[in-house]
Amino acid sequence: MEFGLSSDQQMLKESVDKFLADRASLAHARDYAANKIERDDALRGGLAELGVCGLVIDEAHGGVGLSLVDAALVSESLGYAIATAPFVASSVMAPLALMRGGTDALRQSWLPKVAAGEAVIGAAVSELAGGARERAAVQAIGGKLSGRALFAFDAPADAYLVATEAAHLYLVVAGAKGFTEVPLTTIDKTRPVRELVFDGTPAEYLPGSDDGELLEMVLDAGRVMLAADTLGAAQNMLDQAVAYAKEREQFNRKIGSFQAVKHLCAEMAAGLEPCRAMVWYAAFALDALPGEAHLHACHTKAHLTEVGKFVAKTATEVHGGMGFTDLLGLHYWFKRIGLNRQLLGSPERLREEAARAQSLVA
Amino acid sequence: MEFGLSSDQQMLKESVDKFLADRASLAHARDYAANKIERDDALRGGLAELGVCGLVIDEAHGGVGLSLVDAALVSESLGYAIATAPFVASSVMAPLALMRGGTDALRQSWLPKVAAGEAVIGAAVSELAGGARERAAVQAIGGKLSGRALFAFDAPADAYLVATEAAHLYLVVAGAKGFTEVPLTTIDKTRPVRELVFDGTPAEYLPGSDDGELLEMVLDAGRVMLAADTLGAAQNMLDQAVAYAKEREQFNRKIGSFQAVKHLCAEMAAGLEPCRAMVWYAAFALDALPGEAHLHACHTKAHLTEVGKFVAKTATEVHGGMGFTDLLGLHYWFKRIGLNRQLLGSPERLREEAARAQSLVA
Amino acid sequence: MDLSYGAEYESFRAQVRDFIAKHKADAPRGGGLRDTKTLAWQRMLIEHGYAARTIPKEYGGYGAKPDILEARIIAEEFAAARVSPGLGGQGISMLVPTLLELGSEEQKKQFIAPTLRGEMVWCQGYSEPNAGSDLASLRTKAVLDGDDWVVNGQKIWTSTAQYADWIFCLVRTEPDAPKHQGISFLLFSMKTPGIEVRPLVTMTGDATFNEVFFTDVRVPKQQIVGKRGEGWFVANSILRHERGSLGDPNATLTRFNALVELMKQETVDGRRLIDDPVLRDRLMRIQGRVMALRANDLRLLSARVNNQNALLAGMIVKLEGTELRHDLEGLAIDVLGEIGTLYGDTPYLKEGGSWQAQYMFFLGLIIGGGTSQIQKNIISERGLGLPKEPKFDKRQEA
Amino acid sequence: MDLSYGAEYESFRAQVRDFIAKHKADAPRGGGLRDTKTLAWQRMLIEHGYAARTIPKEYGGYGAKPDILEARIIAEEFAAARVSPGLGGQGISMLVPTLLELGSEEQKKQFIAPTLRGEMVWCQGYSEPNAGSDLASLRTKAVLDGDDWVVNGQKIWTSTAQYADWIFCLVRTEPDAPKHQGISFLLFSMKTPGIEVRPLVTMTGDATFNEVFFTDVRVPKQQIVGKRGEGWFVANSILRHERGSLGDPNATLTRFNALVELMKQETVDGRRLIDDPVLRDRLMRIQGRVMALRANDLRLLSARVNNQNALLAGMIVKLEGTELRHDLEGLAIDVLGEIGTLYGDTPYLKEGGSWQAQYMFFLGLIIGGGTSQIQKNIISERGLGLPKEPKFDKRQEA
Repeated sequence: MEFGLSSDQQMLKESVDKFLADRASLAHARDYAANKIERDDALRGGLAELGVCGLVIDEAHGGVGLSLVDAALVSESLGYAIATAPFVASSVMAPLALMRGGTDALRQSWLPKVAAGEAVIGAAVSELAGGARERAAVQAIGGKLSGRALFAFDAPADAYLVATEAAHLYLVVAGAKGFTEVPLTTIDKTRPVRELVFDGTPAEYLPGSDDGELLEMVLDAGRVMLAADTLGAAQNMLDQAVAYAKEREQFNRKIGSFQAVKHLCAEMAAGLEPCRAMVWYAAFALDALPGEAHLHACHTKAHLTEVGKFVAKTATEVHGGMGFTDLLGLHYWFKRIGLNRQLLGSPERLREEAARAQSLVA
Repeated sequence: MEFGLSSDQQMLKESVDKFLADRASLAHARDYAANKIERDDALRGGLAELGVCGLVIDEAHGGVGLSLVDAALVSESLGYAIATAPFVASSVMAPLALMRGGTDALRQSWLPKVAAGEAVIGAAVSELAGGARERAAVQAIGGKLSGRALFAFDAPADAYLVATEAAHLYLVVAGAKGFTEVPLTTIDKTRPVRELVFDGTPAEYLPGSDDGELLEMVLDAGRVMLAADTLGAAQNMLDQAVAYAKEREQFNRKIGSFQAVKHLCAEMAAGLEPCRAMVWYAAFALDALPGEAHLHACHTKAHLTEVGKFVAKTATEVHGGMGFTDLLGLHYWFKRIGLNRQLLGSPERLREEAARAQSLVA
Repeated sequence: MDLSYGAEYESFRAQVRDFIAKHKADAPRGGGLRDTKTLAWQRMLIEHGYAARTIPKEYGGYGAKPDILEARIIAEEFAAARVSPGLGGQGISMLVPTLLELGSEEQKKQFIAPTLRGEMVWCQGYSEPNAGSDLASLRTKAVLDGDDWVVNGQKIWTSTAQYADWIFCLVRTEPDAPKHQGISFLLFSMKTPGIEVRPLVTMTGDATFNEVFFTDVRVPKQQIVGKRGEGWFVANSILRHERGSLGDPNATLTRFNALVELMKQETVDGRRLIDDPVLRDRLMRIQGRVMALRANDLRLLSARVNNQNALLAGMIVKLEGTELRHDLEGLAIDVLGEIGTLYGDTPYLKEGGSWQAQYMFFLGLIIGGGTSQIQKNIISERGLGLPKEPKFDKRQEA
Repeated sequence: MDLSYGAEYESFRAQVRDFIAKHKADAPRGGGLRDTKTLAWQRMLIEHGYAARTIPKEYGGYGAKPDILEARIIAEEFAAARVSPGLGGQGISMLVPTLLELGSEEQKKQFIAPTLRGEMVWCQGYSEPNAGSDLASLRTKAVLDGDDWVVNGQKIWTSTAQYADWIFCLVRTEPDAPKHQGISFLLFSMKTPGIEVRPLVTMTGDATFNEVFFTDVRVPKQQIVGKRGEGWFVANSILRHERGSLGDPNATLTRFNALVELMKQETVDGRRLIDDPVLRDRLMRIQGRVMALRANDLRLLSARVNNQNALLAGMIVKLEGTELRHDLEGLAIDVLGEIGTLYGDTPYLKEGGSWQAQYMFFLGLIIGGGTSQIQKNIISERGLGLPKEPKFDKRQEA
């Protein structure tokens, strides 16, 4: 019986955290946000060396073959560091889709490159995960895609995993015929998203996505990874708030000695701490408890989203006016949590999905 | 321009408050709760002398002919004092129904008695206001009623205003043929409720209730009165919490000097204070702004219900363990707010009704 | 991650199941603390190691090595079979561990075995009307007079005082010492002259608790645990024990499942409550919180088994767990509408009024055992390392 | 209850409408503070009594008696017609009332008229990086050197500093006095040598605010309002003025109506957002809160008109109003889903990204002008009469 991190997992997390502390500073995120870096090859390269890019990819395809719990730990670290590197789509969702539903040819041509940090695969699945906005939809006719997909993330990418209206998955290569990418600017400048426009675009079908189950699994994995990202980002905001409260003085006292500030910090910790185990469980369920996986993925993303929103606001408040400025950069975490909230399904939608998974919706 | 209490209204409120402070003590409520008093004729008699029982009844029928704003002020006072006297149904809903939709004969036989405190009229309208539970429903066939109505309040009464499935209103006299009353015990021992069972029971039809509008108006008036009752009860709990926080010492300090306690009190006040004006506005709208009345009644009841719940819990917490005991009797107010929450429509239902009133429901 | 208990433990689980299947007819169903059947069942449980499992044999226990998973399996299996897991109460859960740690050999010999067997029932005399969150400011005093302590004062929140044979009680013995250092921990019989027990009715309408009044109660001076003035330290060694259990997410899950059933069965205007999207969303929000605390509980169990640190995860259980349970019960009331307000012996009442009773009781638990405000102080100071509020002397305040 | 303003006021309203209809072509639409059109419009408004209405004529105002309903009518009509109501800013709204109350006759003559006409633009130098909620602990110091104050230090949150001609500024002049008594209120030109203005970017991405640095800035010694050491008192007479306007429920209503329209127009999976019962319930909750604060606002207006006391009703506006507005903007983001995260110049952006901008800006307002925590202190102490926290000296803390 072990529901906690193994020593290998501890080591993995520490090495990733250490790397990110060195290489993914706030200053780095600022440069990235200011478009001084177009695509963060250096950071991704370093992560690839640590095995992060191919974390869940099997060893036969150049990966490390670790579990989704390990992936969740890494995702948490990336959120903590507001890292400007692709992960959720490129290193989890797309590899899972290819490993479980792709062709041998697809796997061999993409997975080793992803694992090596030489290629990035984005995900364009928003319409299936959170509902279609702005009449976006993608159809496949005779193996060619037409239509639009919004909020493809882990962009810019070398290829995109695309979900069609029929819940089938395709892989589209950047630069393919009739394929246009339109950058979308969101609050979160650490992770670019794009609109993809298809006009008779050639695409590779993932035959394992035939029955919709693969899509659900891939979406659920993405949700748990985003939940972990929010966990990390929120933990960082809490840590910053606590550190600030220990330093900052007002009225001749450290503000952390005021009950009001103490209680805000305690409420954040009390909300956030169970989220850690919840993310572990949901990630573990994806690997080992298929009957529970979907329910836990939906609830974990929804719950983390709500707690994350509370922490983002409260940690900002604890910082007073400084929290509202760009000086400390706290808002980078605030906005990362804000984007995570909406990606792959809003909390309301995921709770409804959780109810449906339990046959509670007529 | 005057959106506040006139000096007449101030005087009315003060005289009712003073009377209730003398005659409707907590000890009195305890006796009533322990069934030491079956029907509180003495308290009602005193209120009748003050004009409370006939407050909105026109002078031609022995009443005072005041507005629903005045009635809301009185309802607030009754809630503040957890008074064990009928009011919302007997002195507001039923008189409004009779004045606006009854026959002359009905008005003459009932209104003067109600105004004099000699008769009480309950209301059995829950199925139309909050939805039918336990398959309760009342049908009228050939002027006779059959079926069941739950949660008739201002019981025990000499007559009941009954709403049928068709949204028509009838008056049924206690003791009529085929009419049975079954006491229902709720958390709130200050205001008895009953189930009414009809079996071919003779009843007087209120012809003005033909089109359902009268019922809506009567329900809205009841909702605003219950909101006012919650306002009063919550205000009392806040007052008690503040007084306790000024007296009680822990850790060598008045607990009211701890920021945590101060902020709980401030949050209660901040939530509750705007409710006062909201209740005034909703009551005023019932009299003077028919186009807005329904919307405001629904929202006011829903909003007061939510704020009331918060105050009830928080004021109890400020009292620590004492709040949980029967010693201070704080729970009488807690439970009064609890019953108000569910009567004449839950907050969710009333918000949906508010949306419908604005054509926001497809 | 490995959620299985492993083959060895599963064989232990099979033993427990086997025992239950064979003996469940002997288990009491309800009934008083003193019933012959209850006491016999308790003895049988101890004998087989399903109660008092880790208490040394010499003191009347079973003498097994502490094993968290075995304890969990026993609890799970008795709960699943709905068979009484034996006696609980403050004597067994709080006093016995204290005596084992801090009692004299004589005290261990005298008190532990009869307590375990249910022959000696205890109540706890800690809280006082003026010492709630600030327990250390208690005023009940004991003065040495010859060979006796003479106790005067009042306790409150004393559950089972009306049935108890004995009380373990905090009293102030050194009035001039700083407040935490002037307290002693006494044991005495509830039959001692000068003790009056009055039931304390709460908002639920029940008298689960009592007030206990002491007037010149004489206690032999050796009936003290630890030294004079060490009572605060003795008591705290137990309190640390108590807090974790309030807000247990497994009990909350049971209630959650009952709420789901309720919403499937009950209707309004002929429509099932579960079919209302707004109420369903509230239900699902609660479920997310239950799942988070269940996972947290699993983490705590694992941390204990593997001797890992999960400090914050443990500290937040009471705060989050009691609030969640209160909210859950409140949702049940809300979905029932007016039916949710029914209470006591009345038509249409659902599940004996337990939704209202638990709604109120858990408000009591939010307050009791350290209010949410006190919990937040503890989390922020011990969990997050924020500075304490500066202390005041009362004299400075004026 | 009487919500009408009465015949006399309605005729005043007709005059205002008439003026607007006749002159609206002259009103500036956007444009800078210094535009000829802006300044001409300001002069015309003062001349007709629609700006600087109650300021005495001798100081360049219109000289009318204060009348709350007239003021409200002017505000309502200019807002309804979407016509500029003239210049605002901290000079007109904060400094002018202060000078009228506490300035010397020379100061009134020198500063008020050009400020009203928009010829002299002011910024406010109060907050400092280390003096936020605890404003009185400010450190910017001014030392008398001959006939000048020499100012050194730093201010923050100085809006319009980049445009301002002058600053009104709190500085510490008596370093040895208790902290509230060592502050003075100075006026000086922003063109004085030694002043550096740096834009302060906030989380919204805009630089609405600035930091201002003073290095040996020389200020003639008569440019002080009130006496040396009275600056805290002078500043507080203004701050009381400022707080009420944050969280104005009428502006919130406008945003609410826009949100309803948004939910009617936007769709997900082809279904209108307003048709989602859970989102609709959230919308209606917000509406209930808007209605409560609107009624509260009406009560405050009436209380001012009729000279009645509505202390608490006024104190809670900032706290409740800014939280409500933040929640409202947050709901708009949520109903839009991923579209709600768009920001800046990008496809599919709704209403210029104002939902996100306002969501963040109102988080800033929850913090600014006294955080919610400070507001709660004020409400509990001044509104409810709870005791203040005991004060500490820093020396005692160790």
